[in-house]
Parts: sequence; C-alpha cells; structure tokens
Amino acid sequence: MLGILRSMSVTAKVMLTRKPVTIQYPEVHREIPNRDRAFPILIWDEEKDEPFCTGCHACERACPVECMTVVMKDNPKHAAGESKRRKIIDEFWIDYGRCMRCNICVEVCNFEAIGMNNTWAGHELSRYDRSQLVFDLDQLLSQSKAGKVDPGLRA
Amino acid sequence: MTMLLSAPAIDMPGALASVLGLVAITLVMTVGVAYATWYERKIIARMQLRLGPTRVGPFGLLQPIADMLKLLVKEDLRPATADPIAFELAVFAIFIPSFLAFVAVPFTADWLISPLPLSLLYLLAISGLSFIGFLMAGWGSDNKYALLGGMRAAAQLISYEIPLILAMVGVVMVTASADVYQIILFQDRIPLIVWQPLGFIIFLTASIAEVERPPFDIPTGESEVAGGVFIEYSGIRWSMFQLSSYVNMYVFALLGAFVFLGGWEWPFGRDIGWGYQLLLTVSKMALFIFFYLWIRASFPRMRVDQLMSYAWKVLIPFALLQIFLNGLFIVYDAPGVVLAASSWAAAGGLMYLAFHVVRRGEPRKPLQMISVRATAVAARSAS
Amino acid sequence: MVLERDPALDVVDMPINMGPQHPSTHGVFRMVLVVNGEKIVDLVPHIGYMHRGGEKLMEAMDFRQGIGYCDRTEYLAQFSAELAYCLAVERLMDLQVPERAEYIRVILTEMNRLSSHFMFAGAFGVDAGVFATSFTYAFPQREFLQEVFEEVSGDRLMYAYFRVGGLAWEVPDNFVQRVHEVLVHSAQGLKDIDDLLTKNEIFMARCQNIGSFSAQRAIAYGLSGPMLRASGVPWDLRKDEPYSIYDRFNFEVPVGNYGDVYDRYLVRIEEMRQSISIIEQALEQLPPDGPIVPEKMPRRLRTPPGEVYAKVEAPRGEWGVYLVSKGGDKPYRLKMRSPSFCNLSALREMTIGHYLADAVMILGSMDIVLCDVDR
Amino acid sequence: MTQVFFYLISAVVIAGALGVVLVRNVVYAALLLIMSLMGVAGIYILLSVEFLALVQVLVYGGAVTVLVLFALMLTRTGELKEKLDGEQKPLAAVAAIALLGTFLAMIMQTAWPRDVNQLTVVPFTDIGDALFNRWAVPFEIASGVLLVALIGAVVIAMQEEGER
Repeated sequence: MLGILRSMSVTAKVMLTRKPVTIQYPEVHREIPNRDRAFPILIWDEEKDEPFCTGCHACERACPVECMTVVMKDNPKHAAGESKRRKIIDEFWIDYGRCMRCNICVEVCNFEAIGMNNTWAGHELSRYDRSQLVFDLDQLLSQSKAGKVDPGLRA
Repeated sequence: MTMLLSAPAIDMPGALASVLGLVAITLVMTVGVAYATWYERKIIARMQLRLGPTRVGPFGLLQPIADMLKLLVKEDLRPATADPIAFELAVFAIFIPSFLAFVAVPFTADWLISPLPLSLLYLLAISGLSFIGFLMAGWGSDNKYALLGGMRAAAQLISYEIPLILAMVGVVMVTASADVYQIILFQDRIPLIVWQPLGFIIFLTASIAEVERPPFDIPTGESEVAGGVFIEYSGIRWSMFQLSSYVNMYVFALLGAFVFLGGWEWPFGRDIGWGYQLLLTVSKMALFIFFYLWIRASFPRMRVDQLMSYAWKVLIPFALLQIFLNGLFIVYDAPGVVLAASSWAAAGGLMYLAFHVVRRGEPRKPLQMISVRATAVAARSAS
Repeated sequence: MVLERDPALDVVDMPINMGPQHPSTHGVFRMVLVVNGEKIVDLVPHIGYMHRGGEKLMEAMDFRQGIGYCDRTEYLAQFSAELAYCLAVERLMDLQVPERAEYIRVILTEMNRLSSHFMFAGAFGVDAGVFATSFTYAFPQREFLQEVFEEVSGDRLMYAYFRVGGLAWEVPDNFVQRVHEVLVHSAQGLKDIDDLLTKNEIFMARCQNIGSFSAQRAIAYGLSGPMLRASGVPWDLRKDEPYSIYDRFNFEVPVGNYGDVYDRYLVRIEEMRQSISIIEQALEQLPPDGPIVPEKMPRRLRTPPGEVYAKVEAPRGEWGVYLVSKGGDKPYRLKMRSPSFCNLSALREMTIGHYLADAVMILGSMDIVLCDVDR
Repeated sequence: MTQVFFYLISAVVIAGALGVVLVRNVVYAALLLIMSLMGVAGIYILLSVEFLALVQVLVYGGAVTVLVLFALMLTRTGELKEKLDGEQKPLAAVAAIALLGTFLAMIMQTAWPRDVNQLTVVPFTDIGDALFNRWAVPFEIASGVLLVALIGAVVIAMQEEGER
C-alpha cells in the first residue's frame, strides 16, 4: 500500500513541481557542443581561395567503410604561381549514407583539409533518395565557403 | 433532456424525444471523448516531464480533431482469414452498449433521457455487455494475440462485475433505492463516500478493471499482447473501439460521481440552477478521470492470475463484508456514525491486505553488499 | 472419479510468435512460445536478424578502424566495448597507458554504465506496464550523460573515443565540473525511478519469484554481470580480476539472494549508485594534466604475433575480446564474447512454466542488446 | 406500438433460437444464443418487469454465455463441426416435439390469474421482500446447492490439472 502511494506521489510531485524537459525541436535546436561530429566536410582556404585538400588519398585509404572517392589534379593556381599547392582536389565524393562518422579521416589528414561539420545543418540530412546522400565537391565545400563552420576537433 | 424536448411547446412523443436525446448525447460524447484524450495526454505528459500535444492549435487543443480526421481517412483493413461477420459486428457490439448507458444518466436534475426506476442496475447491466464484442473481435480477428486479449477481457469483465455489483448492492441497501436519481437525492447533505468508503474503494478498483485501464489493462497490454483485441483493427473501426472504451470510462466516472460523490446534489446543488449542477457533475467526473489517468501513469500492469485472485480473494470478500455491515446497520437501526466508522475501518483493512494476497511469500532478504577496498594507491593521492 | 473426455474438447497448446516485431522484444528478436492458456509450455528463441558479420569485418580493419565497430556492436555500453578492444591490443603490444587516460577511461566507462542502466530501468518499467513513466524519468537523465559524452567525443552514440594506448584527444577544459553537474542529475533520476518502481507492490508482485535461477544454473549457462550476481555469485571483474585502474577504488558489489527478476532489477539499481561513487572517487584522483597517449606511440599500430583475451565488466556482464594476431596492423582472428548472447541462452529455462506476461518481464530483466547478440 | 415491438422482439428470439440449432459454426451458435436471450430480456421489459429483464441481461447475457464461448473458443472448433450431427438426430427431434407438446399443453391448461391485457407493475422492493422474507428458506437452499456445485466444479478442475 505504501509502495503504490509512493509511486503516485512521485508522479504527482513531478506534475506539480518540475518543468517538462521537452525541446520543441524543429523550431528550437538543442545546443550542440563545439566538438560535435556530424559528417565530414572539406575546408575552404580563404587566403588562397581554394580548398586545403590536395587529394592525397590519405582519408580515402583510412576510411573504414570506404565511403570516399578522391580524384586529384594538378593545381592550375600553382602553375600561375598563386598557390604553393602543387596538386589539388579535382573531384571528391562522400557517401553520407555509408559514412559512420568515426573521425578517422580528420585524424589522418595532413593538411587539415577535412573536418567534421559541427552545425545543425550537418545533422538535418533527410532525403527522399539514397543517391542524394552522395555529396560532391561543391556540396562538401559549401558550408566552409559560407563561413558557417568552425571545426571543433582537429587531430 | 427529454423533459426539455417534450415540453408543451415542442410536443413530441416520448420515444422520439428519447431517440433524439440519445443522438444528441452520442454527438456530444464523441467530441467529449476526443477531448478526454487531449486531457489524458496533457496530464500524463506533465507527469512524465513532457509537454503533450502542442502543435495543433493553442495548447494542442485541436489535436483531437486532427486525430479524428486522420483516423477517419485511414484505410479500414480486414485480414483475409478473419471471420467477416464477427469481425465487423464486434465493433458495434462494444459501441452500442457503451452509448446506451447514457439513457439513464441524469446529468442534472432535469437533464435525463429516460427516468428508469432501476437505473443503477441498468447501468451496470448495460456496461457489462461489452465483453461480447471483445470476444467476437478476439475470435473473429483470427489472430492469437487478439484471441488471448479477448479471453482476458471477457474473464476480467465478468470477474470484476461481481465486486462492482456487490459494492452497489451496499449502496442500494443504505439508500433503499436502485435509482441513480434517488441515490443522488439521498446525498443532499453528506455524500455517500463518507458512509461507504469501503464500497467506494471497491467500486473504484473494479471500475478501473471494467473500463480496462491500467493497471488492469491486460486485455490490451501492449507489452504483452500488443494491443490485444484491437490488433487487427485499423482506421474507423479502431477509433470506434477506442471511442467506446473512453465512453465507458465516462460512464463509470459519472456513476462514481453520482453514487459516491453526490452528483449534482452535493453541495447545495438542488436549488441552484442547472448550470451549477452541470458544473458539479462535470468536475466530479473530471476528478474521477484524473484519478484514472494518475493511476495509469504510476502503476505497472498486473498479471492475469494476480488480477483474478485480486478480484476473487480480496475485492469480493470485502464487498460482502460491506453488505454485511450495512445489513447489521439496517437491522439494528444503528446510528450512521457506527456505519461510517466500521466501513472506514474495513477500508483500512482492505488497503492493508490488498497486496499481501497477491504477493505471497515471506519478507525478502535485502541484497548482500560485498565491499571492495582499494589495493593500489592512486599516484596523485600518494604524492 | 475421472471423467471420460472427448479428445476434441481438449484444451490445445497454442504456438505464438512473439517478434520479430513486437513492442517488448527490445529489437528484432523472435521467440516462438507454446502456451497452454496463458502458461508457457515451451519457448524457442530465434536470433540472427541483426547479424552483420561484425567480427569478420573487423578482421579487415586495422586496429584504429576497428574501434568504431565496437561501438556499433554494443550500442548501449560503447565505452566498455571500446575499452575491451583497446585493452586487448594494448596487451598484445605491451603498451603502457598514461595515468590520466586511465582515469578518464574509468570515468567515462562508469558513466556509460549509468546510462546503460538508465536505459534498462526505463525499458523494464515499460515492460512491466508503466505507461512510459519510467522511460521518461530515465531518459532526460540519460540525455545529460550523453551530452557529456558528446562534449568529450563529439558524438552521442558512436563515440570512437578510446584509442589503443590512450584516448583520441584531450577532454574539454570543464570536463570535471560537467561530470559533477551530471552526476547530480543522475542521482535525481535514480531517485525518481527508485520511488516509482522499487517499492511498488504491483511491481514487486510482477517481479518477485519470476525467472529464478540458482547460482549453479547461472554458472552452468555462463551468465555474467548483474544476471549472475543476482543469482548469488559475487563475481565482478572489477573486483576479481581488476583491469585498468579498478584496484584503486572503494566500492561495493551488490549480490542478490533469489536470482529472480526483482533481484536483477535491484542489483542494477544498486550498481548505479556504486558507479556514481566510483566516478566521484576517480574525479578526485584524476591527475589535472598529463599525456593521454604513450610518449613512444608508433605512428602505425602493429602488433607482434600472438593471441590475447581481454575482458571488462560491461553493464550487461563480461564483454570480452579474443584477438589473434599474426603480426601486422590487422587482427588475424577476432571474437567478441558478448554478455547479451550468453545471458539470452538461459531464457528458455527461465521462462517455462511462467505466464506469457512473465516472459516479457524475464526478457526485459536480461537487458539484452540485440546487436550485441547477433553481432 | 407495444405490439409492434412484441412481434419484432419475438422474431429476434425465435430467429436466434433457430439459429442456435441450425447454424454449423458453433461460435455463431453461441452468439445467436446471446441474441435470443437478450430478446427474452426485451420481452420482460415489454411486460414491465425491468428487474427480471436486467437480471436476464446481467446473468444470461453475461456470465452464462461467456462460459459457453470460452469453452468453444479454446477447443478445436474445426473438429467439433463434424461432430454436430449424430445418429441420434431423429430421437432428438422426437424428444423436442414431445417437450414442445408438453409446454403447449401446460400453457393451454393454466388458468392465468390476471388479465393479460392489463399491465401489473411489480415494484423492485416487492421482489426483494419475497426473496428474503417470504421465500428465504428456499432461497438459501438454492444458494447452498449452487455452492456445492461450485465446490464440485473446483474439485473436478483440480483433478484435471493434476493429471497433466
């Protein structure tokens, strides 16, 4: 008897004294920590106006799920003398449908060219078709180009 | 309501007025039930640190409407192997009795569809009929979970009807009437709960079981039989099941409000107009429903054998005890204080015994705690 | 007098399929129950719906890549799983983990135990039929724990934070303060659930003397963790074979007397209190700074040939990794000893003779993770 | 108006009763039995004996038929279907006709004490008075017999439980 009264008193007490913990999600976003790892994106070099990525394939090799495809090319800006990077990324695809967000690509990158997206945009990726989850170079760079991202974790 | 409709100005035959009254009640209750779900969701949400419906309308007030529309347009499926007649008719076998109960419900002193001399018995008999529908649905769905649920429902409804009726017999003995109207009139000064607390507790418990709400929701328990009899129903049929289960809840809440809390009569309801009376009725009903919700949020579900032994080994003996006490009171013409005191004492006994019957066995030993002491020393605390 | 009966009128045993899509099988698990009325006559568990060949996959991964797969196998006690894997590789490589990394590992693993047991308490209440109240009391507090995990590792579920030799990166500056804050919430959640369920007579009636298992049977079935301790065997790897730095803390190991569902629940609730105490001790002893990876850490992880079995006391029991290496940067053979799988094997013997509703409670009290069972 | 209802309800009662005998599906038969019994309750209401009608609903509509349904649903109804016909069919018909004859003869012979066209309302309290004062002893004997039957049923059920 005392036990069931205790149960009832807990629920009554919670109803009267405590505030709901609900966050009204689509309008209100939970604050996410700076280290949050959503999905990998490429970082834009503002100074040189080109991606940091040289297409060295380090991340592609380290990826456990093989979700990345990297194609390298000669940097035209290097030929013009505007950049020190001899090689630069030509094509880059990441299949977010396969990516398991392990952060290993960031750890192995020697140029800090890839980072984990730590904004809400990195989480809200609902798509109608899986093929839309394969992001190409422009999409991967757009966040950084717009200056919206400040990767928290660098290895 | 009949009295309103059959006033000389309208001049309508009694039967037609009753039918119209019933139709009106059905419409009002359909909306009322929809809002019972809103009430339930809001209250339980607050008990569970949540917000409940907030999206549709202010405070989610239009949520029930949205739910109804959604359920109406949902596809109504019937499994290929289901028995067509039993499956389709089961809904009505549950739906009709639950609404028929309102024939005898006096919302205020004047709002009554049909005055029946035995309305208390009528309410109990009608509300006990829904088991047929549960059995038909359970058997007709051709699903084992549904069959189990139907069996559980029937066994539970039949078993808990007995303590329910016995508790009501006690009331009938005290008030010397089986008419809800008369019983309400009896309580113009003191509500019956003061005289019959034991009967009240038995009624409360048995009514939760009769409307199959937690902790007695074993026929539909979603963690065991995954919805029980409703498992194969969808769309409009499912919502009719749900509707009638909520209507049953209203009926029992009203019954409890009338019989034990004095309905529209206590306090000072008789002479003040119908507005106040309706307010009294509705607020007492809301109190009952709140209790049902509170219980739902707080208790685990009972097991089927515990449920049965609770009815037969606890509630029925105590209901008989209440009848016995009332009999003594009537025969020896004892003062009311004696009746109230004895019933309160017995109610205390019921509360004490209630779970000792269900839970057998000697008191349990507490856990053994084996201490582990640090053998190595932390580098930091050593330095 | 025994009446002659027509066999056509006999009550028939009825097979019931519970799962793979059933609210209380905690994942894609299927049991075929044979019931006589409501009593269970026989039970056949069917597993393997979630099998992905995780062990085989990890044989194709190098030692850093494999850590992510540990998370996905035991998705409620990820840190424990990572720890076992890292311990195995470290033992093979003979690496010494720095002090500070050890403490952070212990703190996070114990917090993970808290969050896992919160999950258990919430789901178990729902199995018992509390309309999600236990769930909503457990989950906000679990959420606070996960926030800390996210602040530390960057992810809410798949942390991939422990590394061979230490940790992937340093914890945030306010780590200690955050953990202290979160422990207050955890204690609150623990109290809520304790008040709601533990002494509730209906809950006790549903749990007591259900699925009792003696110490002998428990050992014979290879049960571990709270399931084993509830049966009265005082076996806790943290106590009996201390790994990492568990020999530096004072705590108590709760051991049950009856081995039934209620004891398993009580043991878990008590373990949560002990975890809070261990975390507090660890926070006190935590070196304020220091390396988190060994100084002479090779750039590419290569193990000498050999085999090793490393086990940890995960929330569900003994989580072990058996690793065979023939040299190189990948395991030659890897086997996970998952507690959920071994505990689940006792389901049939525990359930027979009980009611249908009890099967749900017994399964709930095992606190299985289906990914861990099927791997 | 009353007459219309009387014929309507009578039709329901007779159709239900016929259905119980003729329908092949035993569960339907049980459901039709409920229908028939409910119809009888309706007849009682027309005769303005509400108490009897409500007791009919409570007891026959509730407890009695649920037992029948339970028994039917838990058994192998498929095999039961074949067993519905037996060699004793003609004998059963003879017995039924004999019973019907007896009833008819009884009804014809009885001199009804009151005018059937006039309603006599029996108050609820009178029933109670009759049961517990005037006929208290037979009432108690009947309940004693039922108790014995109950205990007997429990003993038999426990025997069967032991066999398993």
